[in-house]
Amino acid sequence: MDFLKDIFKDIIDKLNTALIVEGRWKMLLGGLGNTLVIAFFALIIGVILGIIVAVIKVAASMNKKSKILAVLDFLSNIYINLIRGTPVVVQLMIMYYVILVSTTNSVLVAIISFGLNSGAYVAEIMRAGIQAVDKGQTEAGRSLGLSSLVTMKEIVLPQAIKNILPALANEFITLLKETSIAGYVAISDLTKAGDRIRYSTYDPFTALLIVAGIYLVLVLGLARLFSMLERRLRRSENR
Amino acid sequence: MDFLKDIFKDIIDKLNTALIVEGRWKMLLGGLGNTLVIAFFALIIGVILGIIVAVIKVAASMNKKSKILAVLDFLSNIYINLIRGTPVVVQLMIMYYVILVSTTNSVLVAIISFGLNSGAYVAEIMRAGIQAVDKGQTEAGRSLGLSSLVTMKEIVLPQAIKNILPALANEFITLLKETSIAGYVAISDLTKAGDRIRYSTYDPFTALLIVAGIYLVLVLGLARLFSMLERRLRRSENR
Amino acid sequence: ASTPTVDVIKSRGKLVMLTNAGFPPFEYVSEGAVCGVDVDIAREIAAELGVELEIQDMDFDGIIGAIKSGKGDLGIAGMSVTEERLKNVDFSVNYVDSKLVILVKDGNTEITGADTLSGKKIGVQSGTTSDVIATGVDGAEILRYKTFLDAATAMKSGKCDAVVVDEMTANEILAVNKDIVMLEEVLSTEQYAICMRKGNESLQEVVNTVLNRLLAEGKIDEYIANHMASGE
Amino acid sequence: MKTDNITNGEVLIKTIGLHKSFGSNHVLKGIDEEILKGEKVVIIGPSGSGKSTFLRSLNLLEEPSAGEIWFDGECITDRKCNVDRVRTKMGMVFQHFNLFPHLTIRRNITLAPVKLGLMDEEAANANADRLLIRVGLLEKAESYPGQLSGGQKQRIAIVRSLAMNPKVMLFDEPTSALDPEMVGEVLDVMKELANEGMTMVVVTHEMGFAREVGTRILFMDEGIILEQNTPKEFFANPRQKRTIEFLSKVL
Amino acid sequence: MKTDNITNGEVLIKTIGLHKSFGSNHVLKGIDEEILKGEKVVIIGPSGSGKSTFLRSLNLLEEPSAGEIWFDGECITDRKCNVDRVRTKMGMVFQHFNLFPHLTIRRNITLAPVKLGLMDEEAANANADRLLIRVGLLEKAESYPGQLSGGQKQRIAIVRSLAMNPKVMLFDEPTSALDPEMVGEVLDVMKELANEGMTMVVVTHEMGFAREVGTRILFMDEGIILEQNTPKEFFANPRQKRTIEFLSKVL
Ligand SMILES: Nc1ncnc2c1ncn2[C@@H]1O[C@H](COP(=O)(O)OP(=O)(O)OP(=O)(O)O)[C@@H](O)[C@H]1O
Ligand SMILES: Nc1ncnc2c1ncn2[C@@H]1O[C@H](COP(=O)(O)OP(=O)(O)OP(=O)(O)O)[C@@H](O)[C@H]1O
Ligand SMILES: [Mg+2]
Ligand SMILES: [Mg+2]
Repeated sequence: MDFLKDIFKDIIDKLNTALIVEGRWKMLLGGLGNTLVIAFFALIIGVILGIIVAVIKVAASMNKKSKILAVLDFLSNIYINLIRGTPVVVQLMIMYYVILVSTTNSVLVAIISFGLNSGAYVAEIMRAGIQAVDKGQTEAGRSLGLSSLVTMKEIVLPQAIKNILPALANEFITLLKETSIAGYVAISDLTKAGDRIRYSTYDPFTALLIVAGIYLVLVLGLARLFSMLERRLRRSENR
Repeated sequence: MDFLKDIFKDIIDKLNTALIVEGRWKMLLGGLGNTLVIAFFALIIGVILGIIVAVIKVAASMNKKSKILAVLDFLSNIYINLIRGTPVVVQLMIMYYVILVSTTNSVLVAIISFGLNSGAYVAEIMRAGIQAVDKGQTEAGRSLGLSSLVTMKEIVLPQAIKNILPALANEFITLLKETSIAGYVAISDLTKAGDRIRYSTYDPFTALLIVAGIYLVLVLGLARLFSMLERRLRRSENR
Repeated sequence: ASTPTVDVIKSRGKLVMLTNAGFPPFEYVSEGAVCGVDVDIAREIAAELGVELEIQDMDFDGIIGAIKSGKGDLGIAGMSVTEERLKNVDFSVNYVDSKLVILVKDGNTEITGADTLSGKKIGVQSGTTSDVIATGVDGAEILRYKTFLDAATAMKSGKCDAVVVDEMTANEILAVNKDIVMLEEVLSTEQYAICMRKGNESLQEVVNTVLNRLLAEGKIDEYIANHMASGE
Repeated sequence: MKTDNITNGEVLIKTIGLHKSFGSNHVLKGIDEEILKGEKVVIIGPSGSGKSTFLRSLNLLEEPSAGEIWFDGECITDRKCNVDRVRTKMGMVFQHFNLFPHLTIRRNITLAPVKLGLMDEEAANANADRLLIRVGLLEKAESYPGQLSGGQKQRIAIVRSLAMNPKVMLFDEPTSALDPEMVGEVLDVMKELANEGMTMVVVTHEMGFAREVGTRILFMDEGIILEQNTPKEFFANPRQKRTIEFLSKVL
Repeated sequence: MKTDNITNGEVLIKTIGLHKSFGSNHVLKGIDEEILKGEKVVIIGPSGSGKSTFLRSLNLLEEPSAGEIWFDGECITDRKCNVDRVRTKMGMVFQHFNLFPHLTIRRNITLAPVKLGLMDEEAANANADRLLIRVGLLEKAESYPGQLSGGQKQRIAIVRSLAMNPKVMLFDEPTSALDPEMVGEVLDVMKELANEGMTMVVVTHEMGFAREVGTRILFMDEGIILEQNTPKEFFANPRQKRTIEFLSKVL
């Protein structure tokens, strides 16, 4: 019993040092806020960019004669390859030290960098979503005399977007975890806050486990929330 | 013309400083070596772990009565959730400062950490691969009197593994990029080598672009190689 | 980015300080905020300019790059003046004298001084003068951490054999880690100064004025004493 | 009644030297064919012989590799021809219905007329109601395709095409994806349509329908029209060896 | 010939109060049925009536929710019964063939006998050759399933089951996934099998086959066997309203 009491006291002590002393929990809270802000706005940029790129790519593959589409498709490919071909941490540093060199708002740099990164992945998700819509849908639309643009907008995209909602939810969770490297460039995100607690307590165990725990609750909680929403959406579809 | 010459000279100068002076290219080479070693061995750990976990999960879902399988399935779920619920950089730090605290070989720590991380993702890939094999295959096997184990081994797994080879190739590429955060725990990988060039030349532009270029060539080269191999494999299947 | 001259800073209303908050007593985190000797100095400079102080906490090895590109006005991070750095940024007058020392685990009999480091694993903070000095040790393996505190933590569990670090930070580490000892030998002596973008003379003048005043008033020693005390 | 419809004699569709290749796969090998107004042409033939490809070429869902297609006096394979406009006059019914799952039945029917500006919302709705009544599915107007049986879906697909007032209806195995008990209800709608004088081109395996409704049978084999005749003659006296072989298998 | 096979009178399969639910969907609602050695039982009925579920219950691919199944004098729904052993004696042929795509035809046939230790590799190969000759596909022995036509695949699937020397063969719509021209070749193999005296239970929409080969027709509707009779009687004098309705649609 005494043995257990000791362990218990030790844990309380460590938690107290890591969280309460010097109001360290405030750092965590601030870091968490930055993490969420970056992931959320990056997702928005990513989705907008992703849909644009996906539509360009699908349009270009259907209409091989248009020169403008060919050029846009070429640029899209460069963008996708650059993003998917390099680690996100390298992208972040390039954005911070080279491209957005005169921007002093680091959080903004992170949002743009992660948003650009996400866009390339969302584009592929969206493209797969468009291509997963049965070819018969396009054929039915076209054989009714609808143009390819109207068919895309009225028939294909609505089905594609509904199909990829789960993948987008997943992308948000991925982003949330990926922003953990924002500390590389002067951003006080959740991971960085954990680092600071680690530095000032010399107790990596407690600090790291608290941070991991917060991410875990966040990620699993969001995953559950999203899958609940998805189920409700599917049920309300009444078909 | 002089203008162009100046730019050209400037570029040569910068490259010279970043690569040749003080034999800095050797750092990059060493870093690249570590990056490849970590990604490669992590993939091996990940694939082995992933297949084991996937088979446990599929077996448990088919045989709901076995207690042992239920326990193994429960443990598998904890493992998968812990890994997927936390950022890889946090996992790496926990592995370095907490779990494998007495291991002095940092590269080994990274291999184990990234391998454990990869295992959770490979498990999901593998599980999807198993489930993508038509249920009729299992039914045909079982209705011939084969046990579920023999059916899995002789009929389902061979088809599943062949199907997920492209996904495994992709996982290797993902790992390659993900190891770019190994510098967090004092490992001299490719990104860290770039960092050292960056802060010893005070020229972020050149250093970062060289590193990004190396990753790009590596990733796109491997992607092309893998898709070539895949095509050849498919053709040699003569069916 | 345009050079952050005094006029620019004044019109913007804030002074951006770049630092790495893992270097007590000069900069560390307390009560959720970055504080330390360097922060106190920066406050004085900001007061002199009549602007607010904003602190950005980043990896030490990125500070000079960020100053060069205008991400911040002043790099105040217990930064030693070296010839390499002088080629890329301007420095203020020196405000602290420092020494590089060696930390080892209590009971380590193999490492007794600089000449015994060969073939050992040396932990340093990435991009510091410790990094430069350790890299010069023949046959040693250098582990470059994000902060000295990471290096010390790693040494405690045996991941490296020695840590090369500034003396005052070493003392802070010793204060909370009973199983670490400092060797007597001094590897080098250096001076800390504040870095800023090249050619930013107006800012350099203000910084120097403040530093000289603080030095004359003995304020800097006072700051150091304060923060050493609070570290315990 | 049948004879009424074909005595018209006016050519509605005409193909001249129609070829189609997919890569190195030469699927249509020169088809010269005329389809008159009011005809009910039934196309049969073994799997892979090019029946679907021929049908889909007629409304340019497949772009011919060579040859010309004329529709209603216009060369629709001409570059300058507006394909979208031509297609509004050619209804197409697919084996797998291809209803739009995210839209109600009503919207499935009215989408094209409204988006193309042929009718306003109100007129399109009235027209949809009229057609739905005709196939006995008015009460499904606000349902989604997922709530219908296969036979109901296919009847809606026919209605969707009819809503455009087409001059010809193309059917590609309209009953092959249906459970046997639902085949009848779809064939009934098609028969009614035939009796009303609609020009129809039907790819099907339903020999009963071919015999009863068709005015002409085309037998396709390996990318050409190997043999054609009136249903009566065709089934009684097939001339080609391949035709006889095929009929012996399916009858 | 037919009569030869059914005068035997020995019960091979017997179901007692067989029920099956999928969640809240009550699919089989109490089926009591005896199948004698040598019988060729043909099961027909509307889509969703439970034909497949009944057939799949017989070899326990679906676990019954209630009731008993006896096979060859053994209660196979008993917990202690070794299902794998029982299944070796019941061949099953699926609508979609379910050949193993990664194995050669020969290996498809020999895998189970060899893995189960019923024959050595050599004997299994000889047996496979004999069966392949019988269905005229010996030259495909080293091919992969992907290189075969649908009709060929289904014939191989039958051979694969026969290689186990089963006492009964279960067929679930064996020709529904085939192009019409390939239906014949599969039915021919099944007829031959029937003539040799094999006990067969066949779910099919092929009324011709039912009439010609079946010794008894079961009509399933909504989870029960609504009506049964000899083919002659069944098609000539259906008694139930539902049966008449169904037959009017499919004949
Ligand atoms: N989009 C396509 N790309 C490549 N090949 C195609 C395409 N569509 C059809 N083919 C090929 O063209 C040939 C004829 O196909 P088609 O669908 O016209 O035959 P069919 O007579 O309609 O057969 P079925 O009765 O099976 O529908 C086949 O060999 C087919 O593989
Ligand atoms: N694995 C399953 N899970 C849930 N429901 C099922 C499953 N298999 C069949 N059902 C349901 O059981 C009912 C009967 O299905 P079954 O396949 O036995 O019908 P069937 O008579 O064979 O029809 P068909 O002619 O279409 O093959 C259907 O309502 C079907 O949806
Ligand atoms: Mg076709
Ligand atoms: Mg069935």
